[in-house]
Amino acid sequence: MRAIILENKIIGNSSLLKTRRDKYYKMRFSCDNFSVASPGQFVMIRVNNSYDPFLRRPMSIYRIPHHPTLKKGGRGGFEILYQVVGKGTNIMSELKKGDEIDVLGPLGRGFWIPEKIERAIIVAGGIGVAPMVALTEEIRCTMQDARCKITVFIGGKTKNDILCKENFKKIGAKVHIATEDGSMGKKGTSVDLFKTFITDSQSSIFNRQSSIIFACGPQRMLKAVADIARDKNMDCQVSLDKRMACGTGACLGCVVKVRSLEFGVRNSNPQSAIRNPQSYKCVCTDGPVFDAEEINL
Amino acid sequence: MRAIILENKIIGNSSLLKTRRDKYYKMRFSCDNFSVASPGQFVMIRVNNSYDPFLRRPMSIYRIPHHPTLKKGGRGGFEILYQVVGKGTNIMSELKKGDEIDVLGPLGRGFWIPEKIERAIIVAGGIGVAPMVALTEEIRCTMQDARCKITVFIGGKTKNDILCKENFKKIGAKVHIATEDGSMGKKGTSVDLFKTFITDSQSSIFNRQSSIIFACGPQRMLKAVADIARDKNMDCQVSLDKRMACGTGACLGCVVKVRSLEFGVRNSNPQSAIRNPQSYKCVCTDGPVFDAEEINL
Amino acid sequence: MGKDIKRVVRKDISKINLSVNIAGILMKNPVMVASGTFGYGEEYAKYIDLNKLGAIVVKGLSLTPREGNPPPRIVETSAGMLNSIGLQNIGIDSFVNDKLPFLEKFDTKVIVNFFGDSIDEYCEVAKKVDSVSGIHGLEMNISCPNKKEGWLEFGTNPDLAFRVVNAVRKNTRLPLIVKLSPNVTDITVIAKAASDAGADAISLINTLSGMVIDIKTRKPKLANIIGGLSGPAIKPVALKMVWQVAKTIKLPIIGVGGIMTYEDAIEFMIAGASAVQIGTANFIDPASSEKIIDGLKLYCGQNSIKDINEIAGSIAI
Amino acid sequence: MGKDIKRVVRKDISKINLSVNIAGILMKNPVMVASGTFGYGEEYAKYIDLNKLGAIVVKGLSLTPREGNPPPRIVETSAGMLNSIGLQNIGIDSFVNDKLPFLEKFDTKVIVNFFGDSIDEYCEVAKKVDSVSGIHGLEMNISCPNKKEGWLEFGTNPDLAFRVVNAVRKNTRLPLIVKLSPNVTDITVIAKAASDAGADAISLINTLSGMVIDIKTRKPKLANIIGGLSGPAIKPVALKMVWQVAKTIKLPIIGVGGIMTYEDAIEFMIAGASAVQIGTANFIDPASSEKIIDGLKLYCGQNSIKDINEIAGSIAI
Ligand SMILES: Cc1cc2nc3c(=O)[nH]c(=O)nc-3n(C[C@H](O)[C@H](O)[C@H](O)COP(=O)(O)OP(=O)(O)OC[C@H]3O[C@@H](n4cnc5c(N)ncnc54)[C@H](O)[C@@H]3O)c2cc1C
Ligand SMILES: Cc1cc2nc3c(=O)[nH]c(=O)nc-3n(C[C@H](O)[C@H](O)[C@H](O)COP(=O)(O)OP(=O)(O)OC[C@H]3O[C@@H](n4cnc5c(N)ncnc54)[C@H](O)[C@@H]3O)c2cc1C
Ligand SMILES: Cc1cc2nc3c(=O)[nH]c(=O)nc-3n(C[C@H](O)[C@H](O)[C@H](O)COP(=O)(O)O)c2cc1C
Ligand SMILES: Cc1cc2nc3c(=O)[nH]c(=O)nc-3n(C[C@H](O)[C@H](O)[C@H](O)COP(=O)(O)O)c2cc1C
Ligand code: FES
Ligand code: FES
Repeated sequence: MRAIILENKIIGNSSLLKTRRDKYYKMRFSCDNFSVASPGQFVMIRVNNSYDPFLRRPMSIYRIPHHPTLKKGGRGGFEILYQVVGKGTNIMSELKKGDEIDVLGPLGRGFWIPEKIERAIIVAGGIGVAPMVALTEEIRCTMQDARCKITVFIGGKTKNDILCKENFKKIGAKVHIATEDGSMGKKGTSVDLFKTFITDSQSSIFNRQSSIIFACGPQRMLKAVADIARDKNMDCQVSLDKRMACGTGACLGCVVKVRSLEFGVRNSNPQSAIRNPQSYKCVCTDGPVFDAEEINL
Repeated sequence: MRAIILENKIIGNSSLLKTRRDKYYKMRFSCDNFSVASPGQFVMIRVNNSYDPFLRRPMSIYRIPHHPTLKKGGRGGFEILYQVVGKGTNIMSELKKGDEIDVLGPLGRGFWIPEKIERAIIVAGGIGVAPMVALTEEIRCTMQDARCKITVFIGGKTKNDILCKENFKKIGAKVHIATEDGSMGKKGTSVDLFKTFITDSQSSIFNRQSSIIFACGPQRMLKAVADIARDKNMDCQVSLDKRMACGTGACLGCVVKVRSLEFGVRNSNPQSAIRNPQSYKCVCTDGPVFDAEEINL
Repeated sequence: MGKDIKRVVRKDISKINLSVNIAGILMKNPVMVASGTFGYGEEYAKYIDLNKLGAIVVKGLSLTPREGNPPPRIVETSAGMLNSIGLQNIGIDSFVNDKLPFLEKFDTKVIVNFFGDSIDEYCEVAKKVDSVSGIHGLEMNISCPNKKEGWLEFGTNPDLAFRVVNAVRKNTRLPLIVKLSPNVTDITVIAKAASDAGADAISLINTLSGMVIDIKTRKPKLANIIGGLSGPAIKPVALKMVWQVAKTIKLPIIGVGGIMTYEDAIEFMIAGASAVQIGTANFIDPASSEKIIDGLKLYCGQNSIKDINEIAGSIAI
Repeated sequence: MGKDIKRVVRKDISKINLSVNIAGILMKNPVMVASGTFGYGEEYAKYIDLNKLGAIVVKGLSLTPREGNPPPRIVETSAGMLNSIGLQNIGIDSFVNDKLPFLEKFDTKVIVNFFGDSIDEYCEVAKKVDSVSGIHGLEMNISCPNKKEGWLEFGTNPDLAFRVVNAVRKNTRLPLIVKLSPNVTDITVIAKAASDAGADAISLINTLSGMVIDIKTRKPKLANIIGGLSGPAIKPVALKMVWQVAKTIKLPIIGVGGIMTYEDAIEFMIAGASAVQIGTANFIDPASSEKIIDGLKLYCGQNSIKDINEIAGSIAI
């Protein structure tokens, strides 16, 4: 699918850095037939026509214009948020407004928002915030009546790595921040914040049964969050980040081990539970979002 | 060697074409320590940092600012003229003013201008004009006293493929043009023009002994020109175009067969004759310019 | 390309014969999708009209389901990728019951790629599908180690290759394609063994053995340490092997390895392939195979070729 | 990289030992330039300080000059190139007389890569240089076909490999490196044969066999039809073979194949190489080897490695 770049700009404070590496960018696309996508889904981007880099790069959808009243023949679009970490993202950072690139998507299964949820807890590490803004917007959209409370924990190395703070605030979420060097918010990680929050507030402030945790970030962070969730017997959805080749379930390259059956598949998306009876699931089609109980983190 | 692009623009009429392919571009560089190069020499350009395309692209030096009085620490520079034919040149055509690229050169042995020459005949096909402008300028520079006459024959498919006409005229050369479709000048090739010229004017107009032919273009054209030169017993230098990997004589990839010895090496650059006693010569270091008698076209 | 196509008169193109007959499998064009790169077909049904394909070779199947290797299973390399999927598959029975019905809805040939740990397992799979309707051919992947006889790969030893192909031959009436491993000293020897053993066609190449190391952790980037290299990086190797084998044996050859464009496909056909398989290219562009089919037509039109079969083996040397 | 280097305190870097001893050849660092990609040294003297290199392996030499193959001899491929130079060289005598004096001016090791069409020719070359001062080691290229015994390649047959290496061993006291061809079913078998025959070190890999066709003319793009594939495309294959051989034999291993950056070089060392050779990278950037040497230092500094020899074979599996 051809997508036209409408905007590609540095975000956050990291513009102080000398090299492009580790900078964060926001890229906005206009794209035929791209009007329906759900939070947590992703696209696979072909950064140029060369065979080096060779594979497409998976990128979460950061924002989808919420069902704009598309005129007939009108174009959809979406935004991504990315960090320059290697060859592919470096090339992306050089793209300019008006350039065309090849995008495959939306792909995968995103977050699913259970009915009657009173509180959504969002834990994000680093660039893991990318899919969380769309998720928060979606929760606000669908849960307006329920007055669902949204609490967001963002962690990053330094204050330069804390993204989207304002987006969350605008939506009306309560935002807590932690940085490893203490340059913004608490010194520590988003997991630390989350843990404190859960521990402090467990009996008094909220009802665990009607709460849900959504997490995205490094594998180790996801594991820590999932462990706490299990301990507190709370629902938890995690968005995984695996190397991918096809993004369509064809190559079986992106698999994650399914938790052995005795653990059960509590609250899992029922579809997914039936679809793949094997001991590996594809992150690209069965995920990237999984019930934390479903998989081996 | 890092070179900064000062200009990269379409030249000629080919801008009417829809695709970039087959368009002609001029690229101007600023580059440390690039102040001495001779006509017929070339550079090897690394079009980007990717491994696809992999090899450097050889490009003749089209113009060298003539020994500008460089200030201490000043920068030299040069220009190339190129046709978009494939992957590498296509990427080059997308480069912008201010971009930096990696250039190796000047490389190879260019044309050598014998003393006491009264007439220089230049035959160029297609993009083969590229090194000829610098050559003509050099002849004008070094031969001013001798009032050397310069006659240029340019050929191309259509009028869109006739380049540098004005450059040659400005230098005071007489320019004859041929196109295969007859859209400019005579219908035919530059070889046709050249042949007619030689045949018509052989006894009356000029002295073959004090004339020299310089040719650059497709292999078949060079062979035709060389055959005529041999027939008329005239000196002829040709600039060859071979696939190259290193450009420095290391890989032995760009070789051309040396003519068997009985033909002798008439008027050849003496250096080259000694340097490589084998039956192949490297186009990148022994050439790209050879005495037509030296090699097997 | 769009522009080029227009230069060739449309009605000329429609007259060009693209159909090929590979060992009795009549395909509407010589473009197949390669095993392991197209799932069981449904994964790509949304991106490409399966009816357009010459054939679909499904992910390699074994007698019983296989779990495959632990992740990470893939890593990008220069102009290619390594995979160590480890032949994860749902087993031949699930394929026939759950996946084949979907594929039968399309007007394309279905070829079952399969493998085993022993000659017996190969034969069992072949027997199972011999009379299943909707399966038009078999492709034996002989790059697997023989568990019984010391893990020696079937595909790297001519005797073993002969024995396993011969045994399967006796157990199936379906067209039998044998797919060769490139990790051998002389591929023509293996091709000859397969041919002598009764193969109807040869497909080559499977992936080259390779490895990548993470210099931060000093661990291989694949959990399995070693993986199979595919993509444009291996194209020159595949092309050379196709040419060598085409000179040596009489069977139709299916060229695989790094084909990304129709130009690549034409190279393989000129070298001696009667058909081609598109593998890793599907990941880069799900519409690759369709574009390649269009490109083949274009090439034929521009070169006044009335029948694509004229190209196979037309190398000028 | 420049920036990264600064992060590591300069004086730390200067204490790091980069020198390696490969089969008695004491090199100031493990970075050599590969045969056939660096001419006889003088071709690159203008672009790089030869004194910085661990060793220079010169273009493969034979007893008498060789003309090599007709052109075209090279063609670009995805992330690589094919060459069919055909071992054009000036012959061992001209090398010693005309080229060696230049190389002797530099403080680097000179390794003579050589080959022959017969065991006798290999031995003759070895004998000729055995006592020539200024030559610090020999690298036998055994990827050549044996003219006498039916053009079978020395490097693809363990018996032949053993015989030719053993014969050369008896004719030289110089450190003897044997360079292996990757076009074999099991490289460890050949490596073992070379080791048993008295090799002091093994370098691998030479180029993979490959081919490219021009679809306009239907001719191969190389006059010789087949050529050798080099460059990043083959890196995963080379790395895997280095790892395999390092597990199998005790000799020091020199890794070659697609090394473009210091990260690539480190991968080879982790896999088991004690030194590396930079080949095609020289064409892309004449300063590659120098940059790789700087990068090795950087890596050691950043990872608190005091001696580069600690890295060799440090793979974590
Ligand atoms: C479902 C999903 C969603 C993602 N969403 C985002 C996002 O919104 N923003 C963002 O900045 N990043 C996201 N990532 C990570 C992103 O894909 C990688 O950072 C990116 O591929 C790195 O490419 P590179 O060429 O710059 O790095 P290189 O290191 O040069 O890449 C080499 C290879 O490794 C793969 N790779 C490298 N890092 C990762 C990684 N972390 N995850 C998966 N593959 C990787 C590349 O795709 C490529 O194949 C997501 C990953 C997945 C799987
Ligand atoms: C000494 C010399 C001077 C040259 N000067 C000029 C010049 O001034 N202007 C100009 O437009 N062109 C010039 N050429 C030709 C130019 O190098 C090629 O057009 C260019 O390399 C094509 O690259 P590509 O990636 O666009 O084409 P592709 O076809 O994609 O290139 C594939 C490979 O083939 C090689 N190749 C393709 N065509 C040629 C060719 N004609 N000659 C040599 N190698 C080729 C490329 O370098 C590359 O390695 C010169 C060639 C040589 C040898
Ligand atoms: C992810 C992946 C999985 C594969 N699985 C199989 C398989 O199950 N059976 C098989 O015969 N070949 C398998 N192959 C090999 C391909 O079919 C093909 O032979 C190889 O990738 C070379 O072609 P390519 O470069 O076009 O991909 C697989 C390749 C890839 C990349
Ligand atoms: C143009 C060229 C010429 C070569 N000539 C020789 C040679 O004479 N002897 C030899 O042993 N290897 C030769 N090689 C192989 C290289 O030394 C090296 O083993 C191979 O190219 C793989 O390394 P690379 O990918 O870093 O180039 C040559 C390679 C190239 C590209
Ligand atoms: S990336 Fe191919 S199956 Fe998930
Ligand atoms: S290009 Fe390497 S020797 Fe000429």
